[in-house]
Amino acid sequence: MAYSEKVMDHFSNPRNVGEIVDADGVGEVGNPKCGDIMKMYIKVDGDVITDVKFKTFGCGAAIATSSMATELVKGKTIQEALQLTNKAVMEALDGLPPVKVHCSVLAEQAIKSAISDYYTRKGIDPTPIVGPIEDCEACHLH
Amino acid sequence: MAYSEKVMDHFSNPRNVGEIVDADGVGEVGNPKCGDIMKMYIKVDGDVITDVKFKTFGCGAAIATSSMATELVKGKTIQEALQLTNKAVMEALDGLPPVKVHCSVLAEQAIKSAISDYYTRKGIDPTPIVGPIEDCEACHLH
Amino acid sequence: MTRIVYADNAATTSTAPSVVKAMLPYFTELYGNPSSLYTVGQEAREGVDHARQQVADAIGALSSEIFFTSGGSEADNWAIKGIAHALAAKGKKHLITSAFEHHAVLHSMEALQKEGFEVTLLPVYENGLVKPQDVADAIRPDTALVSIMYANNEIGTIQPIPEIGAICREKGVLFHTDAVQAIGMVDIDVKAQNIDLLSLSGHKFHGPKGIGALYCRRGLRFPNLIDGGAQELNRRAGTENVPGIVGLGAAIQEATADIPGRTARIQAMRDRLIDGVLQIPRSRLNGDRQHRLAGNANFCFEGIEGESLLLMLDAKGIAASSGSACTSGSLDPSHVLLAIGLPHEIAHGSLRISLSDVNTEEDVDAILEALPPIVERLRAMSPLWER
Amino acid sequence: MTRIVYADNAATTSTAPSVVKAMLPYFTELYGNPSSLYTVGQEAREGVDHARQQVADAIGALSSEIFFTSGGSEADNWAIKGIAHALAAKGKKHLITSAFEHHAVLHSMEALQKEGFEVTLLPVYENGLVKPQDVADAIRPDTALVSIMYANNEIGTIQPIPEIGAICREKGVLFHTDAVQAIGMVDIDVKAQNIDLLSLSGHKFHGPKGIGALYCRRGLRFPNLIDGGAQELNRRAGTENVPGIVGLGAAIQEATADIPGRTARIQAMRDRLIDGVLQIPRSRLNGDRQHRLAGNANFCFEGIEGESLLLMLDAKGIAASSGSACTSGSLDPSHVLLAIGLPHEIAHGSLRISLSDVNTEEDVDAILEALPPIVERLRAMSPLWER
Ligand SMILES: Cc1ncc(COP(=O)(O)O)c(C=O)c1O
Ligand SMILES: Cc1ncc(COP(=O)(O)O)c(C=O)c1O
Ligand code: FES
Ligand code: FES
Repeated sequence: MAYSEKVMDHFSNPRNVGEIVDADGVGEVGNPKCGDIMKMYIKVDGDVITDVKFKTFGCGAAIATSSMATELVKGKTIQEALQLTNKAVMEALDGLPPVKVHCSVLAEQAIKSAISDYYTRKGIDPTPIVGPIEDCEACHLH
Repeated sequence: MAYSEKVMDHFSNPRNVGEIVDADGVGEVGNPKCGDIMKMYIKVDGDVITDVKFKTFGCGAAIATSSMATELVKGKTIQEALQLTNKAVMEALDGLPPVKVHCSVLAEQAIKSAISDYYTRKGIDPTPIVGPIEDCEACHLH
Repeated sequence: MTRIVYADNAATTSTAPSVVKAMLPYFTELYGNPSSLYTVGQEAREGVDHARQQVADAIGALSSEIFFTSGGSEADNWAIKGIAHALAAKGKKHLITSAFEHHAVLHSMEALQKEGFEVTLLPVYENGLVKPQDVADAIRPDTALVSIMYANNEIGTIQPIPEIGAICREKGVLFHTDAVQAIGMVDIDVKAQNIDLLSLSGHKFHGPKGIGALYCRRGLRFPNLIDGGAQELNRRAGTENVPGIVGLGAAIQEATADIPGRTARIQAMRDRLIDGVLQIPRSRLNGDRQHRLAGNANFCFEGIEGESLLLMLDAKGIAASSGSACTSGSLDPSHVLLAIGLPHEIAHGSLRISLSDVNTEEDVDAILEALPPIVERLRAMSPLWER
Repeated sequence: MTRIVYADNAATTSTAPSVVKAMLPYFTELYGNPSSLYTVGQEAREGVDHARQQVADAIGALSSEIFFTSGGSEADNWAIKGIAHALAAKGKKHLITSAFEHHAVLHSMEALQKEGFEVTLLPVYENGLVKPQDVADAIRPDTALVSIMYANNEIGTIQPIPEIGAICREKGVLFHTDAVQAIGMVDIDVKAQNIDLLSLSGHKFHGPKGIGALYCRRGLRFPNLIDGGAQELNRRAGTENVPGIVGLGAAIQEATADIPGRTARIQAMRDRLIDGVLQIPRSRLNGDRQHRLAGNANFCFEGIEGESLLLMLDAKGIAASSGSACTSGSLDPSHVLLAIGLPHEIAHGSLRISLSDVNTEEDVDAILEALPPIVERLRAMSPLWER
């Protein structure tokens, strides 16, 4: 297993944990069968993500990637946030063990899912902007 | 493996090693393919075995059983010597490891073979007196 | 430095200092090959013979019925694949086991399934116990082997082995039990309990890792798993792991010298632990409370995933586990918890605490102090909690 | 007390004190299960990973190509049976090996023969060497595997492995070598020498007993011998023998750090020994004098049986062997000596002296002093001598 120090830091002291009661967008990905669920809340001002919070049920990597992903999109524009890849999350965490890559995928999807919800609430079809949110591959192996 | 002290004693200091140049009977059993050959020489006075010597090519047990067998028949009558069983040789040596039982059989047969030769030389058919000398069973397994 | 509380003795145990002491001469002084004739080899042979007797005595077997292996997994593989292959020739190609066996048993069974054997997986019910009647009902004329573990490694439930043994003997079917978790915790007598084959592993009772044994009733013949030299009466090749074997012997003797005394002390700590942990709201104990190993406690906490819990406990110096050690790193939920009927999201979130002789009341205190705030913290982060 | 001269290093070696020192912490401090997440488990994991790299470096492999086993026999069985079963599905049911392999190889082959595989046993000739051309000639379209040992354990002859490897690669046939005797004595580079699978065992180079490894070229897939937990990348189940693995790593690093230097010292002693012993009338050296392991000397003395010789040497404090350790106690003559064409009565009477780093010139002196009178004494007792 052996998580990097960065992962352990974000796991032990996760940033942005919690809910945003008056969120502009909420996304949830994963499912309890797989043992990982991430829920992301965003607050948007103009096209800037001014606040983001998460709640995660999952392993150390799931919590750490949630935390890192929220850090990476906070204060960014929606367009910038949509560029966030799971690879970027992993790199920011100094890597993840191979069996835990799917957790970073979940984190990327959770952000996208919250942005989707934001567009949907505004009456805009999110699909052309956000793209399809596919299930994590590992998830399908079960 | 683990030989008894008696075996090691008779192996390290074998009794009656050698040849009797003017022997009254000489017997040889075993074969080089099996890795064991025993040759016994007896000197007979009346019906008493007054001297006995052996030469053995073989393992520690082969040498020790040869030595013990010669001790057990020396000074005995031929009739007594013919009663000697491999079990008696083994018991006198405080036992042998299972894979080495055949060596005691060889020793019994070597004595019988020398007595046979003694009768043959005297023009007496040994078979009714000594019985058949069969090859050691283990020998046939090869 | 934080004091370490090692509470994962079902995964592996520390090697007892007395065991290490018994082993040490066999590395640098009595290092001979036990198959060698000369003195330094025969000294090693004596160490091996003595250990074989110690293992035999611990389970009521003859020393000639004990064959050393590299551990519990090898013993399980050898027994199951060996018997299956031996009896297939007689048209017996049906095997019976339970749904919550160790993977060494289950995956051996699966390998045999691929070869054309038929395997019946018995249910284990919510209490984590196999029903002897189910075994009786599953046995067919073509059944080669029944393999039921003595005690489960995750939830610690002790199976009705004597009853199952009696049924198998009566029906003339061979009976194997994986007793890896049971040694030193339960009274085992292979003769009285009609056990034909039994697997054990040194590192579960303060012996060394990488050494175990298969008990195999006299007269039972089946193919070797490891062919080669004439070691172990021609049945398990390979230069003997002499220090390991000597350590296994010393450890099993210590572990089984006074089982009632040993388990009473461990169980008292364990019971206090269970009572304390169950104060946490929406927590549950998995597996029957009575028929369980003295050191085992296995919990679920609603809304919480196992790995996070372990990492946070580790940060407090507490070593415990979720599922079994050899599947951590896998994404699958515990097959044991699924077998006793727990839903997936709960089967992902168990905590196994397993105590042994080396644990103390302070360890229990430390766990009872650390655990509730961690559960609370993780629940506060969990989208599954209170919704 | 007589000083002990241990001259049976091909049977097993003493564990180096430095190796024991490397192992010790893993019994009582870093005793965690390497599959566990928590600190004490991860420390054990690091020990295992480090050792895996040490083994890989010693033979030019990647660490992901090294799988720990319980020794050389398990590695041989796994490689041979595994490849055979994997390729049988593709219709490849022919195996090639030599007549003088270790029993772990030969008996694995025999087990496969019983299952319907066809085995070609190559001759080894009087010099104890396999001819590469014989390998080339024996390969058929349905050949699954060639298994030729790197160096023979009785007569120490080093086989032309790079040539055989090149032939197998060219013909597209997998190549396994049992390198148990060769590690630390010969330069091994699995890539340059086109070796697909290689077995090794710790206790032959001052590592611990009961631990070994199989090198298995990347991408090669075949069934497990021991199924169960997810250890060793899911390919060899069982809680890792952590102290053993760490010891194996430390020992292989020491043994291979300076092979030319190590073997030069051993070989100088060995050559003096050979020259001295061959002064005995009607004695012979078995196996090629040039292509042989630095520490190996194997003699025959006409008219003399092996066990008696060993026992008398033991009485003088000298530990040596006749045939291989794992067949002593058997009545059979050495299959190796028969394979190089010696008659039965001579194949019963060999003496193997095998030296290692721990031996000294005094050891050689002691052997050269003790041996001639013992040979004389036994010959005086032998009915086969001078007739
Ligand atoms: C050439 C060879 N192969 C295999 C083995 C078997 O190794 P182990 O005894 O570690 O199983 C040995 C030694 O015993 C050997 O010399
Ligand atoms: C019930 C059970 N069976 C088998 C095993 C396998 O034993 P080992 O790891 O010694 O191979 C274990 C533990 O790992 C176990 O708990
Ligand atoms: S989210 Fe289920 S495994 Fe990736
Ligand atoms: S004499 Fe040949 S084995 Fe008995």
